[in-house]
Amino acid sequence: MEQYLMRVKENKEITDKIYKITLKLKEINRSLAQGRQNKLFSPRPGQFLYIRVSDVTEPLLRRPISIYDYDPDTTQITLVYRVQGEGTKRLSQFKVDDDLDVIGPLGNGFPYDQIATNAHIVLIGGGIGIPPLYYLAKELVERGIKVTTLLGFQSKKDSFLINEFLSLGEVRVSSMDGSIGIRGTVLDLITDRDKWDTFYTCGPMTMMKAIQEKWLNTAIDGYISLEERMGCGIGACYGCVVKVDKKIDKRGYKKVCFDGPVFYFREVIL
Amino acid sequence: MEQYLMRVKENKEITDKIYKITLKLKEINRSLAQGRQNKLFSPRPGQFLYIRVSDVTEPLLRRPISIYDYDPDTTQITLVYRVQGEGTKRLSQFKVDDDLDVIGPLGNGFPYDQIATNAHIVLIGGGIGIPPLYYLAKELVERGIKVTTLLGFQSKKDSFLINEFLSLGEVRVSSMDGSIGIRGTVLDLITDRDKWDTFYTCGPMTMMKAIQEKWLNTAIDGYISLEERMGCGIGACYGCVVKVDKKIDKRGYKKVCFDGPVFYFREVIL
Amino acid sequence: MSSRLQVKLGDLTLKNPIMPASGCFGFGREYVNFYNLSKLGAIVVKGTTLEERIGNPTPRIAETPSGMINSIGLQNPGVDVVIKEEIPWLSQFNIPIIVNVAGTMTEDYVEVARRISNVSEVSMIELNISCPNVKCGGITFGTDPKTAHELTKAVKEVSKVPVFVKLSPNVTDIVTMAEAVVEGGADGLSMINTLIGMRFDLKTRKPVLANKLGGLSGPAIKPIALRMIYEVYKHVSVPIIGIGGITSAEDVAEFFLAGASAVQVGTANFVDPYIMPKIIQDLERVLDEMGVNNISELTGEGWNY
Amino acid sequence: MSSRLQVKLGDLTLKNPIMPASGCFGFGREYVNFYNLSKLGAIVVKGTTLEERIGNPTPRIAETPSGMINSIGLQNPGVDVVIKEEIPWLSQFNIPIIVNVAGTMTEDYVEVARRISNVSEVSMIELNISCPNVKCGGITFGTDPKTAHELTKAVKEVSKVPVFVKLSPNVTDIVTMAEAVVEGGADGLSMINTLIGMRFDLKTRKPVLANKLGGLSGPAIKPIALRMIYEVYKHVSVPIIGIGGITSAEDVAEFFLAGASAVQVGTANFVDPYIMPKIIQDLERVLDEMGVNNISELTGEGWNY
Ligand SMILES: Cc1cc2nc3c(=O)[nH]c(=O)nc-3n(C[C@H](O)[C@H](O)[C@H](O)COP(=O)(O)OP(=O)(O)OC[C@H]3O[C@@H](n4cnc5c(N)ncnc54)[C@H](O)[C@@H]3O)c2cc1C
Ligand SMILES: Cc1cc2nc3c(=O)[nH]c(=O)nc-3n(C[C@H](O)[C@H](O)[C@H](O)COP(=O)(O)OP(=O)(O)OC[C@H]3O[C@@H](n4cnc5c(N)ncnc54)[C@H](O)[C@@H]3O)c2cc1C
Ligand SMILES: Cc1cc2nc3c(=O)[nH]c(=O)nc-3n(C[C@H](O)[C@H](O)[C@H](O)COP(=O)(O)O)c2cc1C
Ligand SMILES: Cc1cc2nc3c(=O)[nH]c(=O)nc-3n(C[C@H](O)[C@H](O)[C@H](O)COP(=O)(O)O)c2cc1C
Ligand code: FES
Ligand code: FES
Repeated sequence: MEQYLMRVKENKEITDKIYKITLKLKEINRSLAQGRQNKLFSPRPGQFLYIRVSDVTEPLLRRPISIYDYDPDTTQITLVYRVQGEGTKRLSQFKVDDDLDVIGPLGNGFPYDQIATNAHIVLIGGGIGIPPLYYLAKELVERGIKVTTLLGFQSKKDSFLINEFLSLGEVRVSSMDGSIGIRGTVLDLITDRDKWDTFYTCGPMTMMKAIQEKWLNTAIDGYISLEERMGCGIGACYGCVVKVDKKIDKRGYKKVCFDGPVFYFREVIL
Repeated sequence: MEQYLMRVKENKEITDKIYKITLKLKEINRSLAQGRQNKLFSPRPGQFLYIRVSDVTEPLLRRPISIYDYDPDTTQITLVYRVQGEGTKRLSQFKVDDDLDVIGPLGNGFPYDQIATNAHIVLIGGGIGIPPLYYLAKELVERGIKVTTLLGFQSKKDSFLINEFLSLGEVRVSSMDGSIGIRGTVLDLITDRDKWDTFYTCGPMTMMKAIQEKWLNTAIDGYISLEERMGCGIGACYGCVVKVDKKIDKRGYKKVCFDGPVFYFREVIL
Repeated sequence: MSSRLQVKLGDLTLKNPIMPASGCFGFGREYVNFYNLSKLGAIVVKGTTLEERIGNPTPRIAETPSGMINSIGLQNPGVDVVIKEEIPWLSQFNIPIIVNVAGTMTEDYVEVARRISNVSEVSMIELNISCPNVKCGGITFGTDPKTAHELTKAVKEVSKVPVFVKLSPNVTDIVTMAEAVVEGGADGLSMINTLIGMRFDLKTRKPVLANKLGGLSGPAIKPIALRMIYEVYKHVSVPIIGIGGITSAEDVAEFFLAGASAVQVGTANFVDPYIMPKIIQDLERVLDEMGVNNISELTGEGWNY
Repeated sequence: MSSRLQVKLGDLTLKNPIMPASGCFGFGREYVNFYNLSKLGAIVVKGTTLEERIGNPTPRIAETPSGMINSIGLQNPGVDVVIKEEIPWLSQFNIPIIVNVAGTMTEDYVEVARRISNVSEVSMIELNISCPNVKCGGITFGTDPKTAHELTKAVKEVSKVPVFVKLSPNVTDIVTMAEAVVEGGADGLSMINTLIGMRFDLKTRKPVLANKLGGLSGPAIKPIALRMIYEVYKHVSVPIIGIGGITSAEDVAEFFLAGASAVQVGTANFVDPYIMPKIIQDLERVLDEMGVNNISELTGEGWNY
């Protein structure tokens, strides 16, 4: 974790209100990190950047955005985000060659080191929860692990990243209005024949709740990536806690920004 | 007075911290001025624009900047401003083809319709008070009126616009450290042989006070352009008042934004 | 405008809930250069005192993060000039005229109220008991429930029109203040006036404002205004006019959820002279997005969950 | 750092006047990733209670114009864990450790103070009597001068270290509050804690915070903090730690002019994790520009004109 200046290489709308921004590591914030080693920038899938979108006090807080892709050779990092309110609107206004002040990479990321190479993994993404799964899928496939991806959208016009996931394995798509894929939610994409070892999911709370419930009393393992409103983004303010099973953590809560955003799916109380 | 969007045509530093910005009238704020005539944009020397430098609430208030020049043929308006604090810093960051939200032209402007064509006028400008005098000088010279300009700076490196005024008549320059022109204030540029009919001045309060005092009990006429911290900029909030001689205005105050910024020099209590 | 925006403040019906905050719109004359004031739900004029006031020395204004402080000091031409010159001019717009009444002693408040409420074009009095910018003769109308109660009662006795009391946020217990003036007969509340703040100039080392202290307004105070309205709403049954940092139709909806039945827009007029007609226009969209028929359905809804 | 930044808080000497505001810096562990905490003038830890607190439900944070509201609810591991795990770790930085003490009743405040002030590494107690985010057992320490006075007295009786009382700005009369705790024996004041505010979510129509109300912090409250410090400075002779929306060395100078002898930086840490070392660095320049030798010369200077 460090504060970096990143140079904007590209920032464009890829579908209605969804933007893709590519950043190149420019420099560590050195003025005050003097004498310290230039920390290696090596983000893991599931981690996020905490981005300053304004150089004045409004909007005041940084915005957390997950890492969509990272290329260590070029030190280029790509994020995919939806314009939601003022903060993401301002992010969308950054132009090529502008500099962005980011803290990161933050959070724990998806655990996947222990996944056997013959395992079959399912990634389940809903809407703007989809992007972080891409970097994970790439890393898994690189290790020769088989990946199936379930993507849920509101409708065809909101769909994005389908081709990117298709290049990595099987993809199933659903939409609420049936304009793309089958009509329904991502849960309707799961059949009785599916035999997955581990799932990773990120998306709307209702979706993740349903998945947790569905698989709670089965043998499957899985991880859930959560969102919560943040203050500090690094674990200092206790702003972003999530309830966890007291049997697992005696305090009964963990911090999304620091202990998460990825949690073992049996651990969190959604 | 209207709210306009203006397109930035140029915005560059002409000397240390002093910027020149050229704006082209793009459109009247029409969305809500529907059905009303497109008001003629015809600024007079001494008027100012009230500029929004941020599209968020910080900094909140607009910034008043005087009109340096105006070309009715191209509807291009030029301002010269010094980067002082956050607001003018943001103004300096606007790039060519950005749009600026301005209200204007505001204020009364310098009165000069009554000036006889054989009159001899002196313009006295100090530091960042100099720019509005240029548009006035141009208008006077166009009418065949003779203009002498006295310009005061801190030092050579802070000097600007000297050549522009030189093309319009006699120019005398002073600086506090003597690095350009004579050492001293603009007052030291005035000699006993000078016979002027009317003066116009804009600059630091101390300078204008000294001028007022010097000529109060003489036959000369003159006008002073004042600055005051503004809220509304249009006369509604009573934020920017200046004390005036009760013999001239029974209320004992006038508004810089609306009744000014230019005042008859015997009228105001500085 | 469709009737979706229509609201009621007691017996007074407004075609929409948007009006200027006192002191931020003069007597309306300047904003006529931008739009027709008849678009507004009502007009609220500058704080009016018995005699003319010349106000405080300058600087009277300083900026703060997402806000500003002012120490105008109630500069106004006095009630008789307002009655003679301003009210007749304003009446052309055919919208309710609300006069913000200020003073230093009960007697002058009462006298202004008597004179102004006799003017047939005046629909309502807004009693400004906060006056952070003028020396209030030692009497703390704005922060003491008892004196606020008595002042309200005295004004109500002479007023021919409804009296809304404008509360100061500079108090420990806003609910007690609200209850006190409602018991005194207030027909409604205007909330909130400015918070007391200040800034220093590093060059002069002095307070920026000549008056030293000033009233903090603008978006910065919005969360405080919302909280106070929310708290008071549960304890009184009179309508509340919400005020404090409103800059958008979304803000207006928030104030309604907190408990407002109408709102005033102050500082935002300085940033965008068209802000009020823009908000009126945008409100329809916000109501659509929220699935609401009439805006007044939102009043106090924030309590229902 | 040169001694130009050295300040005194009673008998305690700080090498510079910059420290974190309680609750905005955890126990410092996270910020060690960015810089060496020994650069700071002091460290102030999260509000510590007798027992562990799990805090309020989420959302606990919402944004407001140039500010934020929080309802963390004093989540902390309890005084014994703080003594066992956090203080020893913090002592490595060789800077004064100030423990923010919170509670619900006099008894638990006193007990926390007793335990914590017995720890030799602790230099000072900051008594948090404001707690807008937790139910305070019906006792309004933060807004009632009498109970605040008594609480201060009770804590002073057991404390082996100086006690600074952190005042709540949610009061009508901050001077009376300040005088009450100083009479109770407070060695200094920390001003200000958060203002109470709220936001609503237009989609759910509910307050954004699960706790409904939250504490407003950040630049938005700066003018209010400055005003309160300025007012109190003239009435007390104990040192004041200034808090509220500080984001720059210029802000620090303003707080000194108002009457502060040191400052705390809260919310700004979230925006820029390096903000405190940056401010320490910038202060030298600001002092040069102001022509001041030692920063403490500025304390209360705003009154001298
Ligand atoms: C760990 C993490 C990873 C995320 N990754 C992505 C991503 O890859 N792509 C993407 O588009 N979005 C992502 N989000 C959501 C994104 O942070 C919000 O959409 C964004 O902060 C909204 O800011 P805004 O100003 O545009 O919206 P506003 O609604 O105006 O925001 C107002 C306030 O609420 C907060 N807020 C609003 N929505 C959320 C949310 N869902 N989670 C947390 N805080 C919120 C904002 O940070 C801000 O403080 C992520 C959130 C988290 C916590
Ligand atoms: C009628 C008028 C015409 C002006 N014309 C010019 C011009 O042509 N060129 C130019 O460089 N400057 C001009 N100024 C001054 C210019 O408005 C200020 O320098 C500018 O507002 C400073 O803003 P800031 O945010 O950079 O500085 P800050 O010091 O950060 O401003 C803080 C606040 O103080 C106000 N303020 C600061 N200085 C002044 C000032 N001198 N007058 C009024 N308000 C002030 C700002 O508007 C803002 O609200 C003019 C001022 C007035 C009133
Ligand atoms: C310049 C200025 C002058 C004001 N004058 C008055 C006044 O005369 N009477 C009054 O009751 N309130 C006055 N106020 C307070 C406003 O009416 C309003 O309560 C406050 O500004 C908060 O709203 P806002 O944040 O939308 O500005 C004034 C505010 C400003 C900024
Ligand atoms: C997330 C958060 C948690 C806080 N927790 C505490 C606390 O435990 N004890 C306390 O006295 N103040 C607490 N505060 C208040 C701050 O210490 C400080 O008084 C306030 O935030 C104003 O300063 P700022 O504007 O610099 O943030 C907290 C503030 C925030 C934002
Ligand atoms: S955002 Fe501060 S602890 Fe997570
Ligand atoms: S700035 Fe409002 S009256 Fe001049």
